[in-house]
Amino acid sequence: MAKANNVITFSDEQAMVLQSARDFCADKSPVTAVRALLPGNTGYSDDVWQEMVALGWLGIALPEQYGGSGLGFGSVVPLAESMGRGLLSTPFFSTTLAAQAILRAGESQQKDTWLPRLAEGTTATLALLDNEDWGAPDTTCTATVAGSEITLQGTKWYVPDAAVAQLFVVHASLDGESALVLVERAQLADSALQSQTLIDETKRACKVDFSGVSVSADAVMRGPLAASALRDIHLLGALLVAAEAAGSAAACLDVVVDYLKTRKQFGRLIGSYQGLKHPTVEILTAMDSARCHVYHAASVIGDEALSEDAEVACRMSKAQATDAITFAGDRAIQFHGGMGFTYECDAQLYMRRAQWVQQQFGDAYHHRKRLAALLLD
Amino acid sequence: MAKANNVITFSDEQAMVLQSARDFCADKSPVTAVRALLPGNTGYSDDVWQEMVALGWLGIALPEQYGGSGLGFGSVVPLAESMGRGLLSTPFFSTTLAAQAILRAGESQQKDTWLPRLAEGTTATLALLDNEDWGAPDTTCTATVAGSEITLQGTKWYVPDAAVAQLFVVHASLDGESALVLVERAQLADSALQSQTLIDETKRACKVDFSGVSVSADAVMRGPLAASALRDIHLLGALLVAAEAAGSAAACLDVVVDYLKTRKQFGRLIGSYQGLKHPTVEILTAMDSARCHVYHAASVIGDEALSEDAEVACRMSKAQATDAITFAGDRAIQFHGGMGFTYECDAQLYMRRAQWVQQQFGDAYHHRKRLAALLLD
Amino acid sequence: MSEVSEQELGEFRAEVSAWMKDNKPADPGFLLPQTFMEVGSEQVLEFLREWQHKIWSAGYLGMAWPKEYGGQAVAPIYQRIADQEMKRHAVPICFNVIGLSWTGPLINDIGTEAEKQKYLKGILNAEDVWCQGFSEPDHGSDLGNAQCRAVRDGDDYVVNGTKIWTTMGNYAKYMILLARTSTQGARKYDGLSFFLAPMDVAGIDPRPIQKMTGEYGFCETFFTDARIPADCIMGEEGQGWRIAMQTLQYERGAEAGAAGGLMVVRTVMEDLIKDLRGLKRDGEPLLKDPLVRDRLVQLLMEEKAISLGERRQAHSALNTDYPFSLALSGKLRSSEFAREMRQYAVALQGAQGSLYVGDDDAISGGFWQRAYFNNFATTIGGGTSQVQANIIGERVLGLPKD
Amino acid sequence: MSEVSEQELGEFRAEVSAWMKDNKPADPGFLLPQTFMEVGSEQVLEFLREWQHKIWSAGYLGMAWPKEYGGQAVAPIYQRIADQEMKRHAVPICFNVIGLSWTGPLINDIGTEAEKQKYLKGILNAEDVWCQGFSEPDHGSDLGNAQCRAVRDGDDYVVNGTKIWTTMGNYAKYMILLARTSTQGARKYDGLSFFLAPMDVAGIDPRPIQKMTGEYGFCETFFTDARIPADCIMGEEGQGWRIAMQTLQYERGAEAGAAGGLMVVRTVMEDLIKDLRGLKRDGEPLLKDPLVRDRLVQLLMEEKAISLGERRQAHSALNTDYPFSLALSGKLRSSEFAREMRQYAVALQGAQGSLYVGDDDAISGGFWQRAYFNNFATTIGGGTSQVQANIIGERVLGLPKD
Repeated sequence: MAKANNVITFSDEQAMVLQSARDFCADKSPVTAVRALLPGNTGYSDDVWQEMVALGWLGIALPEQYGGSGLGFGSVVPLAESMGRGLLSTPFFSTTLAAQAILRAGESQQKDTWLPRLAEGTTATLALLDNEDWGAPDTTCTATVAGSEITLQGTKWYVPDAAVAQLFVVHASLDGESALVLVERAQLADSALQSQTLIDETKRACKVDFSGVSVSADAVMRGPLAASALRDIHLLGALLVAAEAAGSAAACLDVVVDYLKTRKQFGRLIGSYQGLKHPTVEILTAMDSARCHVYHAASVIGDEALSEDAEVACRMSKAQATDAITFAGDRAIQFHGGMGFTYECDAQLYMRRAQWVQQQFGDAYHHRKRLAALLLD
Repeated sequence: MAKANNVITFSDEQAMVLQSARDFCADKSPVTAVRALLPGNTGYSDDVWQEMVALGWLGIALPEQYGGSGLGFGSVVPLAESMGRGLLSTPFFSTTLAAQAILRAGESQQKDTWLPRLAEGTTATLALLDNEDWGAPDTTCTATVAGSEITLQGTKWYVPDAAVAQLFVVHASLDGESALVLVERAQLADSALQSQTLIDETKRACKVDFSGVSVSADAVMRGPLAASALRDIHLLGALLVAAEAAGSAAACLDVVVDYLKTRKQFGRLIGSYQGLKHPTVEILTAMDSARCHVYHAASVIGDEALSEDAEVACRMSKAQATDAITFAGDRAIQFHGGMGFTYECDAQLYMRRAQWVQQQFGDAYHHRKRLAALLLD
Repeated sequence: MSEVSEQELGEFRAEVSAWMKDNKPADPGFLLPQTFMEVGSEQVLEFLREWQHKIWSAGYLGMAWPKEYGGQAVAPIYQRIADQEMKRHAVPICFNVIGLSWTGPLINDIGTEAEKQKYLKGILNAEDVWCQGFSEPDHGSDLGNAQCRAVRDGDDYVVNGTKIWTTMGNYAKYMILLARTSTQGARKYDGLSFFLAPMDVAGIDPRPIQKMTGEYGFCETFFTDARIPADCIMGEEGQGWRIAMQTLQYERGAEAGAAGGLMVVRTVMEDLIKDLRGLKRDGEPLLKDPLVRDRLVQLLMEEKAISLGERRQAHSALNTDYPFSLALSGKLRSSEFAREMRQYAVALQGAQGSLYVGDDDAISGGFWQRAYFNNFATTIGGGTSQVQANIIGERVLGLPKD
Repeated sequence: MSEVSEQELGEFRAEVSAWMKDNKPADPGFLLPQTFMEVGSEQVLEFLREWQHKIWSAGYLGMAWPKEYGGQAVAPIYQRIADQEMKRHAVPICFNVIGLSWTGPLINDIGTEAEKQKYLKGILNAEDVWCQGFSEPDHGSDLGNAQCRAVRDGDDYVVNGTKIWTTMGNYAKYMILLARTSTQGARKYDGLSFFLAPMDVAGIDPRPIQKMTGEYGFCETFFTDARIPADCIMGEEGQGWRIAMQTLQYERGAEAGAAGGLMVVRTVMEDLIKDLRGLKRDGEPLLKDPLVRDRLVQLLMEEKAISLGERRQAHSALNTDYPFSLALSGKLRSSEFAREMRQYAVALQGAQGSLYVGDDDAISGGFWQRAYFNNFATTIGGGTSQVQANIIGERVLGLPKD
């Protein structure tokens, strides 16, 4: 049994970050802007991206020596929540997580080379999955040493923002152990990237074939640090998705509430019916729970390898946020009646977001299964 | 995958049995009569029992050669549903199941000896459990052969109606295989029976210590027939509890509906609130499902060893009926508000029935686990 | 019609089965619709038109309808067998549903000889696509309150207003239209009339609505001084409500007068389980996971309970408490079951569940994702699940009205 | 009061902890109540009276109250620490809750000197049991509509009417009574007055109500021409509603003015998991079963979320969307969580779950069975969960009223 270490700490500095992030996302990502980006190739506005870089958000979790502001990873959480609220998708999450991988697993030279560039807005991403299974015990992607070169073999699926990433952090098996290999975009043929059609139209991903790509030895991170970083990245990724989802669930709730307050049927505002009112309260409480877990997780994560408490917090965040948004998205469609069934109605944006959220970094059950081992054994 | 063999057959004869059972239970077991029996030792009226015997109900599933009416076990189901509806508890289920055990596992001599007596109202019961686990892979109760005698060792828990049973069919391990041993009440010291306090106050059970009881070899049923009968008894028991529970759930629904139609709060009949109306509809549909499964099971059970279709049907019946009545009982208390919290309110009778039902012959999950093996592998 | 022997029926079933096996179309390379509400492109329309024509030509559609209007005048049981075989062979749907299941039987029942001659055969052979103009944007669940106006002017009615959820409105040749010919009358229902309206007159503008799936299928149809010939009215002025209600009764299949044909692609647990068989969770087969198994069993139980409910309705002795319970709860239960099942079907796919229709790697082409999204048409359309629960609470259980 | 150092507090905590360890009563051989609403026998009452007296004598109850009335006039943080240690050591409850948490703080705040002298110490040392007379049989959730009449007659008020859910009414020396002294007035609230009423006058008949658990604890209290001295009124005639509402504010612990003490036996997942550890399912440890594990984790998550909600309320920046959401949903969430958890606790016990309080083999003496049943007091009392959901929907989300 984990001890009930139920802290939520939130500094004035974090409150300022949160407020400015909310304002920024509300300003830059109204739903009209979100919809305008849906058909595009990259799915985001480079102008907005550059503004985010200028605000220092890409370095917020990086130490000052790498051009970051050293506020710690917990400070990314309010950003993620705000982006989720505004359905603002950019390579922020991919790049932030790739930077964490390098920060946690890299040699000094790797960190010196890459972290300042990532803090300045060079885009990066993680290539983790070989198939649909987030719980797969190992990777089928291999890295083979030949002289001073290391050659990759294998295809990664669902690589987020791959089409615009300048750097790929690739999980591969090297001599039977997990390694993280740094591959630059220039090392990949255009044909190596195959765009995928995602259920959440604000998101982008590719299948990427790394077969035959060779890198020098200093592009590899391996050993216990890499294994530990790989575990942490999965947890931090789950937390960011959870924070983003909590924001999206809150926005979805607003959309539902607005409709229930204005739509009449049979002569009454439909929000007065308990059949709609009570489930809407359930959306609220599920979303509240998700945010509680997320803020708690943000409070117990440090720069070092994640503690067991932090692992519990990240997993609970993802499990709860998944349940909250899948319920919210589903009810949002239903409660909009015929309108909810149209592409024009914003409910579908959250519904699709929900379907995407639940699959990222493992679904709710994936995390609960691991929580059981942490809490019951 | 089981084929979708979704039959429900129901003969005119069965319809007559159902109607007369409903009338009988409504007449003999109004809630005042139920409550009057709660504090008693046996929990039932011997007069009513004798009337049931006179109606031939104890022989309804027994072949005519044993004094039964040969209608088959399926015809017990409408009786069980009616008894559940009236919360009419008697040793009917125990005796009926004990008779099935002998019918399915017994030698001719055992059947000739016992079945006519059971059809005439001699009470009997099954002693199955050694502990709380309905899924236990074997029994710790042993039967040891010494000369022409067989001696039992072990205590059985939760033996229904044990205080009044004249015959016990005891599941014991004999030479490493399952056997059913017939023990008469006279062979037990009074001190061997220890009354248990059940959550459903209409029910009665004892812990029974069979240690040291010796019976002659002709009181033992063993071999493949006994093993098959033991399996069938567990399934038939589950089905009877399910049928009884479906009836209790229907009665519980009536109690809820009556209250929602007459109680006012804040100037409105409370049944007009969707917050109560919609869950009450869920009670209805859950109860309807349970009854559908139960009637289907009654339609596919024969006198021979149960088919896989019959096994699926019995397990679905118990799983569904458990869910229906636990939900109905819980909501019945809640929807009665303060009144529901009193012993005087009938809601508690169903609530307690629900808690008892879910544990008999394995809970819902116990059966779903076994259904998975039947349906998915 | 005389009694049909079991043997004849068995032979007929074998014949249909063989035909379906031989004639089931090859995968056209695009995802076919699960219901007629998803016919959103010319390509799909033409494919399905050809298929329906083929089935009709083979004699497996409208079998119980009179011969002179394209039918075969045989007992409805034949059509039911043909429908079962279409389902079993998982062939494409017969898409002209408003014609086959609603308009056709209505005209057969109460239409004039002229109407029968004019419309019935075109419904069966798929030449004339029909759409429905009942719902309006501002009062979706409140049909009696329809506001679309039809004002008599010489030999025409001049129609102004808007209808919504007009499936295939943009492809249809005719519409069954419920419009208000009078604002007088004691009850709002009394001013409604029913038209068999041509869609090719000036002033009718069906605009396709994009669905949440990204696809098309429905229209919002605008009427601006559209002149519908007066002889397109069915029955008399003011009988519209009664005729509309009658129309809604035919859906239940050939026994109720519908032409038959497969209306909905089957979406059953058996197929879902097949689709999941290759997937893994934690490196092990997904179908070996205890939680997944438990949930699938719960869904199988509910699927079976719904199916058993239909059988149980045949025994009145088993339905004495709440005699209309099973009949009135069927729509709520089957649509909500489908929602849960389809939602879970997506959830179970792991990362593959984040792919969508159009991605080559999506399981069954994204069938389950689209099935989940489209299922809201059934939990919303024809009275939302919330309204259905009210109906059951009030009409079956006798609870007080809202 | 001056600032208290962390060190002082730490030392105090160690001291209380040691005292609780040394003085925690041995198992009395009967099941102790989980809340004061379950004090249903003299035996239990006397046991708890002695225990509360002992805690007070040791200086761990009413610590923030003035010294002259039995308190110690220290900072409320001391009491909070004492309460935490009582919980941690799982000692019996301080049963005189209506006195400790409601009446006492009320008298401290707005009582006269005479009232303070007369009542406060007896509340703390458990000599004077208090009960509450607010609810009435016919309008449980609608307090402002109270109909129990109190008519001035000389030096008395003559009281007629019925109160219900008067916990320990049959053992109480005093009742806080909300009664109607006037049927005039613009609002129904304006005719209510608040009394500190003696229970030993003629015409007051508290009849124990048997609960669904089979136990006692509540009464229905009948007033028949009961003469309550006029000086028992609190404040002025007509101020009853305001004072009753003020009374309901104190429950939240020592910081809000309550005397403190453990009010409820802790019923937490950690204890449940301990109780389940010996059980088996299919011959294997129950806690190794994947479904059981998954559900327990869900409950642990919800338990933690509720607890985290209290922490989150301290950061206003984290509560900007719906500022009152966490505060107003607390009762609904914790009571419904407890219901689910306790119901599951019984379900998990296998055949043992069919045993009940009084059976030696029942797990923890039937603790979870009784806990589940008694939990309905929290999902019904103080506004049912359905009413709570309305309050949240309307006051937090701004949805229209019913």
